[in-house]
Amino acid sequence: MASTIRVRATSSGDTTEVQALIQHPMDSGYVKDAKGELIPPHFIQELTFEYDGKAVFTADWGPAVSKDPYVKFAFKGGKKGDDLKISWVDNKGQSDTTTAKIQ
Amino acid sequence: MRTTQSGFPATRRLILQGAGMVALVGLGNLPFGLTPAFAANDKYPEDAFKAKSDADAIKSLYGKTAEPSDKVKLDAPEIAENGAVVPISVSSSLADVTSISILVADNPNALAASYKIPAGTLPSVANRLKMAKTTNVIAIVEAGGKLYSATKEVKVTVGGCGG
Amino acid sequence: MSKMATSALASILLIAGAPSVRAASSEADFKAAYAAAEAANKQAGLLRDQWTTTAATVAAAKKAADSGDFDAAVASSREAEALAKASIFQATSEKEAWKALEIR
Amino acid sequence: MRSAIHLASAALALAALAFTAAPSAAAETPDPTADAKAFQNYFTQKFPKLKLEDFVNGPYSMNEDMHKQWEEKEQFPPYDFSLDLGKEMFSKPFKNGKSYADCFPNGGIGIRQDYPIFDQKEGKVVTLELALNRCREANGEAPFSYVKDEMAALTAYMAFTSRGKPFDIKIPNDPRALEAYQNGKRYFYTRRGQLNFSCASCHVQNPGERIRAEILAPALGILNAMPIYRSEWGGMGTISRRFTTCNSQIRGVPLDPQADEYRDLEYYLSYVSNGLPISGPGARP
Repeated sequence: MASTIRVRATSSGDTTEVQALIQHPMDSGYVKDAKGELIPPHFIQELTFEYDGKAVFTADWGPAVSKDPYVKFAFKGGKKGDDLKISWVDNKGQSDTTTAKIQ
Repeated sequence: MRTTQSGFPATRRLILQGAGMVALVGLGNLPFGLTPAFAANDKYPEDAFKAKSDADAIKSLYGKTAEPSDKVKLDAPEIAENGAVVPISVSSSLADVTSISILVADNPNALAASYKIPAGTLPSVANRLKMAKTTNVIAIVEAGGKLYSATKEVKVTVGGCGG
Repeated sequence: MSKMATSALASILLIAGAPSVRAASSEADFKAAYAAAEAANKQAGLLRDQWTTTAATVAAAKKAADSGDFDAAVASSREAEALAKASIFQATSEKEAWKALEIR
Repeated sequence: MRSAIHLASAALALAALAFTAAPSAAAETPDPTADAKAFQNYFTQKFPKLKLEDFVNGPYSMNEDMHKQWEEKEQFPPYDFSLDLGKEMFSKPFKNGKSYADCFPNGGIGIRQDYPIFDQKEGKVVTLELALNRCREANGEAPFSYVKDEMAALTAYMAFTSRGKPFDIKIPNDPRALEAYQNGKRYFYTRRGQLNFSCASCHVQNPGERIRAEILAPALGILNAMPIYRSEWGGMGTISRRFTTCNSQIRGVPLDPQADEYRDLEYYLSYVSNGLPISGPGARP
């Protein structure tokens, strides 16, 4: 099915700015559902961005990151057309990965 | 405008910022005397994310304490439009930054997010965090092996007229 | 609206709400009070202006009755009826009162 | 404690109501064009610094701190997923081979600003959400819930294809259309629920004011950003979901989604916002 990761990577000059939006419930484990039971914690723990085989950014996330999480950063290097590999793993062991082209 | 009287029936919205409903799930409390983690570039810092207070989380993550610095810029709203989605960004003019972390003091677990900044990556990050109630947001920047911090209070409450 | 009219109205409402003091309410008392509350709320429904608190209080009355506490059940039924009547009054008087708010 | 409050507020509701019936003027025939002009003037005078199209941003046009938080969200808005889902659903044919494009003028693209329309055959207002479900039923598909994600995804995509186009609601020369418009206006100004508020109490008398964490949106342009991804709901909300939750917030029992009153209310609210651009789907607190 469609990837859960949306990425916008745009290079300008010698830096590439990266924005990512990921479809994930990011349940904290403190919220109750309609029936009053606690929804178990289910959140992305690690999100990595790799360019040219090297990690350019790694996020360690806890349950306090918002639902459908968003992150923005920038790194030196990267030019139009290059690949940027993004992957995440959550506390249930689920994961997803995608490769985006730098614009 | 007269808002609702106090004591209206418990709000039915079952969402995080119903601070009253935050049931502190009995997380295994941490062994006293935390062993400081190594430089923040190894695996997922489980203990730091389980720590309750911001001080414990910082000690678990970095093994040292931070000193406030105006070279750490923390951008967060005065009043969060909604505790579930609070836009927070951190940037720094310090040299060779290796890690940025963001903590929400009164959340059930203070550490919200921790970012590893390898050489060549700019020392700046933006993200959206959840906040249980009005409290201090603390930005930590690790640069040249030392820790620097900035703090800002963000007001959080539920919205609407209660139902 | 004159002070006198307000207090008259409010007192009528409160008297209706005062629980009877004599012997504990019986199931029959409950059934009557409950039916009155439901009828009033149904009327409010026809006027498309029921209150969520009326429904909650009717449910509380039923719950109390099911557990055999007819005193509480009657009290809740009377309270529900009072709320339903208030919503009926609101709907009928708003038929004209809304014009006062209209942007002209 | 609870019952004391109910009685007190019920008495309050009674006391606040005009005892003697207000002098009801001869049922003057409503003049929608004059209404719309007066409606828009009220808000432009109340907020002289705002341009007309700013009103479609609701609470974000009322407060700088909120506006900054909105801009941050708009960089990569949370409704992106719903928008893509809607686009995908819109192009996927039904089991009988037809698709939504066959039910709507111009294939359903760039027409959101014309809805709701007054259907002279049926003699009633037809909203976009209703038309979508009728399209599904006409093609042998089960209708969607009016308050759930699928309907929000479809209306999100259709709104997106109309972004920037001004609301263009038409009231045909048909007394039933005028009556539906007037019925929507009456609903908008009528106090309801135990809190005894009408839509106008918040969105006409107090836009820009705080109601706990949130800032009240002005009524002008309040539907232009629909459907909305609300942080409060952690998900998408259709117009139906917004109307029903607003009702329960003021302790009024909500009517069925797409009840006549809601359809007329949407008709009135959209008409008086004619000329303001569609900005949906939107993000809100």
